[in-house]
Amino acid sequence: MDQKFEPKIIGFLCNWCSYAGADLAGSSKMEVKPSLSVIRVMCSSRINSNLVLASLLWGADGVLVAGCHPGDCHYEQGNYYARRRFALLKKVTEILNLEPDRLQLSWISASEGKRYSEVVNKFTEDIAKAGPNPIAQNPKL
Amino acid sequence: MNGQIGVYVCECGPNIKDRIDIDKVLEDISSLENVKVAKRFPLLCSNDGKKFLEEEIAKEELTHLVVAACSPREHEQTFMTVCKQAGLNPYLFQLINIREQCAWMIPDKEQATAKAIQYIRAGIQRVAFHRPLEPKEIDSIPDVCVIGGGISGLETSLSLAGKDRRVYLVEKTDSLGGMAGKLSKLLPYQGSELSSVEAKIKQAQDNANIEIFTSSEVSDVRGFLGNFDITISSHGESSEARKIQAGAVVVTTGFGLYDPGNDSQYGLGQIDNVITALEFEEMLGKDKLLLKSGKPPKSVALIHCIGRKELGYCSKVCCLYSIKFAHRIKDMSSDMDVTELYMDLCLPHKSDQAYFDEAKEKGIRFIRSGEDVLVKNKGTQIEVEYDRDGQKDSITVDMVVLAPAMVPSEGTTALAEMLNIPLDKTGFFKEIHEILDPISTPIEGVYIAGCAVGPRNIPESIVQSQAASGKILSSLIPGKKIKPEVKVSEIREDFCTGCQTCLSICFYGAISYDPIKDVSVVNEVICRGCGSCVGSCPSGAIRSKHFTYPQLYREVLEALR
Amino acid sequence: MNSTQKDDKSEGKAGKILPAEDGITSTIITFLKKSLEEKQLEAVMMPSKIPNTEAWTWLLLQDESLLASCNPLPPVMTVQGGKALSNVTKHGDLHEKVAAVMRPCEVQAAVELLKLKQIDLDNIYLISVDCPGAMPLQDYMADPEKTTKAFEEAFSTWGENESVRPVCQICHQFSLPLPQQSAPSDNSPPKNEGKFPAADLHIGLIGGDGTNVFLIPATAKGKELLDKLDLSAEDSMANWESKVEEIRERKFNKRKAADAEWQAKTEGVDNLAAVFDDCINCHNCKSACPVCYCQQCYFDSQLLQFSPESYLGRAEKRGALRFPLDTLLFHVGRMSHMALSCVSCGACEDACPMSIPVGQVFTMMGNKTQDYFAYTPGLDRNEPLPLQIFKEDEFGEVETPREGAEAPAEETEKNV
Amino acid sequence: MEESNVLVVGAGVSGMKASLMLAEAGVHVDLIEKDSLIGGQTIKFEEVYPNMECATCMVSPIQQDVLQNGNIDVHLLSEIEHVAGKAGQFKIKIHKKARYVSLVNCIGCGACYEPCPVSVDNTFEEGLCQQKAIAVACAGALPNVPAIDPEHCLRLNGKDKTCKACQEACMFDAIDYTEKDETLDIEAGSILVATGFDLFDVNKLPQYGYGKFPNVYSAMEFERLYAQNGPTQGELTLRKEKDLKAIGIIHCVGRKEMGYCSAVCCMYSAKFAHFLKHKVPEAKIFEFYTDLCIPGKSHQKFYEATREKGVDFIACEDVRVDSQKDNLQILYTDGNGKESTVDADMVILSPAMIPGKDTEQLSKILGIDCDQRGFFNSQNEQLAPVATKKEGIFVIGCAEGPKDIPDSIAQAEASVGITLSQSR
Repeated sequence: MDQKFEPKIIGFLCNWCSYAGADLAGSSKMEVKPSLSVIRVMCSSRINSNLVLASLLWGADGVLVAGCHPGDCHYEQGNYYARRRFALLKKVTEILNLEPDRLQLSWISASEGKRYSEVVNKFTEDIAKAGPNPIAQNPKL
Repeated sequence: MNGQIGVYVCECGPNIKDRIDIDKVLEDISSLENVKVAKRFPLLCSNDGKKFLEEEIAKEELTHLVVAACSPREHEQTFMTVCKQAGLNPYLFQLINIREQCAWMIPDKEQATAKAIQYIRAGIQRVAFHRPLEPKEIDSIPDVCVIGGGISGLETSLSLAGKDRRVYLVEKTDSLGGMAGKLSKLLPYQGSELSSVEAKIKQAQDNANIEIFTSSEVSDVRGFLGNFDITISSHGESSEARKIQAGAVVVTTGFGLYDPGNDSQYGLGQIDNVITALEFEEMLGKDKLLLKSGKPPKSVALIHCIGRKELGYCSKVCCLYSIKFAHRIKDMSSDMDVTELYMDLCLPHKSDQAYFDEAKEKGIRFIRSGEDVLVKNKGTQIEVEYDRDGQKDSITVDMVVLAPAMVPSEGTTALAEMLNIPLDKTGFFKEIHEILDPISTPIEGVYIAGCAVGPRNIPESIVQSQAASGKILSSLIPGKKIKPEVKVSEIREDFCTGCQTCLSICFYGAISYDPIKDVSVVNEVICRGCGSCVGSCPSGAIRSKHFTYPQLYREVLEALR
Repeated sequence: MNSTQKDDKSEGKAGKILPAEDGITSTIITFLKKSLEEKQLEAVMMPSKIPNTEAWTWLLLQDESLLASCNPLPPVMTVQGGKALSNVTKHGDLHEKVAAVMRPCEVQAAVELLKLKQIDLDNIYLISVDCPGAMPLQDYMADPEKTTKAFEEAFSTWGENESVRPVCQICHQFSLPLPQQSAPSDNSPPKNEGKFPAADLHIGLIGGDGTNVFLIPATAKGKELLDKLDLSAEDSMANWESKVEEIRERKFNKRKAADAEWQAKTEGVDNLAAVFDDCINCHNCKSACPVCYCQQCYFDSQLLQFSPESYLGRAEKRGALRFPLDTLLFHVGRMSHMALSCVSCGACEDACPMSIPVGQVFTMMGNKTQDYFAYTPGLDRNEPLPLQIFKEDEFGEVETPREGAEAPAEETEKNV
Repeated sequence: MEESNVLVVGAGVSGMKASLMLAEAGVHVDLIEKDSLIGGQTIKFEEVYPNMECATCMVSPIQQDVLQNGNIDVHLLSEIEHVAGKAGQFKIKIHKKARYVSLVNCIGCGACYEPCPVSVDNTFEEGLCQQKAIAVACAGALPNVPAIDPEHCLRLNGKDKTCKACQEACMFDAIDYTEKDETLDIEAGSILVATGFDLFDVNKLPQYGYGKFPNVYSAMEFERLYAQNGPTQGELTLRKEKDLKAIGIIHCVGRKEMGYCSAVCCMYSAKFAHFLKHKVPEAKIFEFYTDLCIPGKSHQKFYEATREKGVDFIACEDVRVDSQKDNLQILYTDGNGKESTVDADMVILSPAMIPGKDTEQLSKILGIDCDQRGFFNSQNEQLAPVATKKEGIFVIGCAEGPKDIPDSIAQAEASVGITLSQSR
C-alpha cells in the first residue's frame, strides 16, 4: 500500500441539516480532509442500498450517509426510514464481512459545523488506517 | 449528448482565487466533452457577474450552465434567476460549492484545487443529465369547510367568509357555540362569555357566505389542497347527504372533559354536592349557589387537576377558571369560605398572576395538595383529605367542585382516519411541526385549530382560528393558481409493480394507488420532494426529479475517478 | 402501523385424523375431491404431472377428474407455488373459493407476496403440507425415476436425507411455519407465540406412519372449511406434534451449523467473489425467486448503464474489469432488497445453470438478517414489512454517537 | 381595500413567519429589524423543547426564504421613528442606522475582522467572547455581512481618524466609512409589531450572586455556552475553571418583581437539565421552582422524562446563592418552611421575560397602549388577542406578553389572517 494513501469517501448529505453543517464548517474555516466528496440530496431517506452499495463496490474507500438528528428531519420521518435501510445494508455487509466498517451513518445538524469536521476527519483517519478498499483492487469485480 | 455546457468559476475575491488555482481548474475542464466554454470571473453574484452570465448564455448558445462558486444555499436562487432571464431553463444549471466545502475547508492549495476540479467535473457530468423542469399551476377552489361550530369554528368561518369565498360550517350538535357557549363569564375579566359567543353566532348566521350545517357531520373527504370533495351528512334520517367542494378543511372540533368516574376517589355521583366545573358553571349562570338541600353552602372546596395524573398532561386552563370560580363565589357572598386544592399553579399568561393575587387578597385559601386527594362523606358535609408535602391533612366543606382535565372530543379518532391526519399520544390532533407550524397537518390544506389540538384557553383558540384563516387566505387566493414544488417524485409506470411500499412511507399522503393500471401515482401538488419513496423503491421505479439515479451516479463515479 | 390481531386458533393442537388406507396422496386427493363435489371449493390449485411426461406443473383445476394426475408433494419444485398463485391473483382475487395446496415455503412466499400486494388471498384457502424437501431439479432431469424413488424414500422415513436439496435438508419450516427466533444465540428452535399462521389448513403427514393423515385447521377460515365438510373433530395431534418438534429440533441445529459454514465460506471480498465466480449474469435466480416481485429489476435497468469511459476508468483502477459486470452488486444488492423476505425455498438454486449455491447463501443471509430485525417472512399476515415501519428509538448501534451523549433517539418522548 | 404593503416590525421568528405568509399572498412586505441580522432570539438556542430539535436547522431555512423572497424588503439596523395616517394608509418614517458595509458588495468572507485593532464584548454571545468592531454577530449569521460598530470603531468614534484597516482588507470595496444614517419613508396598510422580549436583568437581584460569583450564569449565557455554534463550540468551559459535579438551576428569577409567570422558564430550565445530563451525565442537577408551569399536552411528558434522568426538582421559596470556599451554595426554604442548602459548582438563573426596552416609546409612536407590565396591550385580551385598539396595527409574539415559540407563531399567522381578511 502506498505511503500517502488518500481515501476516496462518498458523503451523501441531506440538504437541510448535514449539508448546512458542512457549509458552517467551511464558513467557520474549520479544516476538513478533502477525502470526502459531498453529494447533496434533499433527505437522507433518498439514500438506499442501490446507491451505497454501488459506491462501495465501485471502489469507494468509505461511504457516509448523513442527515438530521432523529426528530429533526425536515420531512418529519425521513431519517428514521433511512436508518432502517442503512441498518439492513450494514448488517448484510457485516455478515459477508464485505468491508462493513467503510459504511457510516451520522446525524449532523445545521449548527454542528464542528461535528461535521470531526466526523469527516475521524472517518478519514479510520479509513486511512484500514487502507484502500480491497474491492477496488479486485480485478474480478 | 452533444450539449454545449458553459462552466464559470467565481473568484469570489480572494476567497476562491487565493485558495484555488483557477487557471489550473479551467485548463483541466475546458478539454472535457460537451464543455463549450470555461471562464473565470471576479464575482459572479454581483450585478456585473449576473449580467456577464446572462450575455454568455446567449452569446455561447449554452444548453447547460455550471457555476463553480459558493454554496447552493447562498446563491442557487440567484443564478437560477439569471438562467430564467437568459431564457435557459433554470434546472439545466448546477451550482458547484467550491467555497464553503472546498476553498474554505482545505488549507492546502493543491488539494483544494484538485477537489475543486473533481467537484466541477462531477457537476459537468451531472448537469448533462438534468432535465428541464417547468413549474405546474393548478386551479383551486377558495371555499373552505370548517368542522366544529364552537368558538374556534365560528372565528375561523367569520374571518374567512367573503364575497369570493364561501364557508361551510359543519356542527355535530343542534346548536353553535360549543363549550365556550356554556360558560357564564369571561375569564379572568368582566364581560359575559355568553353574549360574545352569541354575537359571533349571530354574525355567522347573518353572513350570506357562511352556510351552516347543524346536527351534521362530514362523512367523507377526498382530494387535496385546493380541490377537496366533501360529503356532509345530516343526522336527521330524512335529509340526504350533501356533496360540496372546498379548497381547504379546518378542524375545530374542540375538546371533551375527563370523567373521574363514579367510584373514583373524588366521590362524584356518590356524595351529594360533589359536582363538576361544568355543573358549577350552570349554577353561576343562574347566579344561584345551592346545595342539594336547597340551602346555600357556607364553604366550598375547588379541586384542580382532576385526571392530570392519569392523562399525563396539564390542561392549562383549570387553575385559572377555578380561581374565577372563587372570585365569583366571593362576589356572591364574601363570607363564604373558599379553598383551592392544587398541585402546581399554572398561570402562564401575563394577567393571570394578578388575578390570582387578587383572589388571595379576597381571603381565598390555596393549598398545594399533591396528587392524592380523597373526598369522603362526613354527615351532611364533605371531608377532603390531602397530602401536603408528606403530611396528611384535611378540610371539611359543604360543596366540592372538581376541575376535570381536557380530553380529545369524541369522534376525534374517526375524523383523523377520514382526513388521514395523525393523532399524538394524548389523542389530540398532531401538528405537522409542534414548534414551527402548529396549525398545519401532514395533509396540505387540512388545518387544525383550538382545543382539537390540545388544551388551550379561549384567546389561544381564537388566535389559532385566525391563524388557520391566515394559512388559507395566503395560500388559496381566488383566481390564483397553486404553484406546487417542482422537484417532486415521479413514478414510471413501466417499472412500477404496485407493491405500494411508497404509499406506506410517504408522510404527506402524496402517493395513491391506481388499481386499474396497478401502479402507484404521485400527486405532484402534495409531494414535497424529499425522496423517501425513491429510497424505498427497490426497482428504481420512482424518479426524484433533479436527484435521479443517473445524476447521483455521475457524481459518485466522478468522485471515484 | 398494523396491529397484530391474533386469530382465535393459532396452532393446530387438535384436528381430524383421516385414515389413509390407500395411500397418503389419494387420501388427500379424496379430501379435495369431496370439497369440490360438496361445492365447498370451486377449484383447486396444486402440482400435477403432465401425462406421459416427467414434467411437473401447476394446475388450476375445477374438473375433479384431473385431480388424478395431481400430487400435493411432487418430487421437485419446478415453479415456486407462491409465484404461481401470484400469477393468478395479482390483479384481484378469484371470485370463487379455491384451495391452493403447497409446500410450507410456498405458503410463506404467498403470504409475503400478500404483504407486497402481489397476490390476493381473499377467496384462497392456503393448505400447507408437511414437506420432506424437494429433489434438486438437475438430478430429476438427469434421472427422473431414480430421483423420484429417492424422494419417496425421504417421504416415508422423514429422516436425515442427503439426496434432497441442501436448503431442504436444513429447513426447519417444513411443517406449520414458526416465527423467526430473535435471539440467534439460543440454539433451540422458536415456539409459535400465537402468531397468525401462514396457512389456513395444514395437512400433517409426519407421525402418521403413512397410515394416517392429520387435517389441522390453523385459522378460523380453515376450521370453517372442515366444519362445512363435517370433518371437524378434536382428535389429538400429539403424535404429529411431538414428531414435528423432534425433526424441527434436528433441522434447526443443522441450519445453524450450515449458516455458520456458509458465513465462513462467503467471508470477505475474495471468498464472496469466489462463490459467484461462475455467475453468467442470467439473473435466473431473480426470475425464479418468488419474493423478487419487481417486474422490471433495478439491476437490469438502464439506470446502471454508463459511458465506455467510465468502464475504462474502472478497468484502469483495478487493472481489469470483469464482464459480466457488477455480479456482486447484483447478488449483494438483491440480498439487501429481499433477504428479509427470503423463505429459503431454494428456487433460485434450482434455477441456476451454473450450479452456484445461491439458495444456500441467501438462506444464510435471510436467517441472519431476519434474526436482526426479529421478523419472519410469510408467517404473520398482519406483521408489517420491516422496511415499511420504524421506531423512534432503535438501531442506535449503526449511528456514530454524539460525543458525550446518549443515542440522540433517546433524547425525549416524541409523539408519532 | 386591497392590501398593498405591510410593515412588519422585528425579524424574529414571528416577524419572519408573518412576512413570508404575506409575501406568499402577493403582498409586499417591509420587514424592519433593529439588529444587523435576522432571526431574533430563537437562533441563539442550540435546541428547543419539548422535542429537542436543533433551532438552527429549524430557523435557517426560514431566514433564507425571507432574504431571498422578492416580495420582502428587509431593512436592518432600522427602527420606527414616526407613524402618521390610519389603517390602509399609514405613513411611516424609518430611521436606518449606517452599517458601513454594503450588503450588495460584501460576500461575507470575513477578511476584514482580522486586521481590525479593536476588540469588544460580543453582545450576541452574551459577552462570553470578544469580537472586533467590524464583525458578524455569530457564526452563520444571516445576512452573512458584518456591520461596523461606530461606538468602538476607532475611525468612527474619532480615536484614530486614519485607521482603515478593514477597508484595506476588503477586496470588494464593500466598506464605506462615509455612509450616513438615513430615513426611509414607507407607506403601509397595516403594521405588525413583533418586537419580542428582553430578559430580566439578573444584576438587579444580588441575592442570586450574579456578577459576584463567576460561575453564576444567566439562562441566555448558558444557551450560548452550550451551543455548538457558540463561543466555546458547546464546551462547558466556565468563567472559573471547575469540573461540574453539581449544578443548580433557579426558576422564576424576577417573577415576584415583575408580578407574572413567564410561561417558558420551567420548560427551558428542564431543557437545560437535559443538556447537562448529556454533557456531564454524572453531575447532580437541582431545579429550584415555586410552581411548575408546564401547560399543554406534551410538556409534562418532557418534565417527567427529565426527572427520570435523575434531575432533582425542588419546590421552594426565597432562594439565595452564596459561596463556601470555592463552592457555590444554594439556600432555600422548602414547602414546610424548612431552611436547606445545596452545594453547586455552577448556578443557572432563569430570568423572567420582560418587555423589549423600546416598547413604551414604540407604543407612543404607534399610538397603542401598554399594559401595567409594559407589554403591548391587545384590543381585548379574551376575544381579540392580536388586534390593538388602533385599527390596522397588530401585536404578535412576546411583544404582547411571554409565550413560547408555537404560540408566537400562531399569533403571527393570526395577524396575517386578520390583515388579509380585512383587506378583502
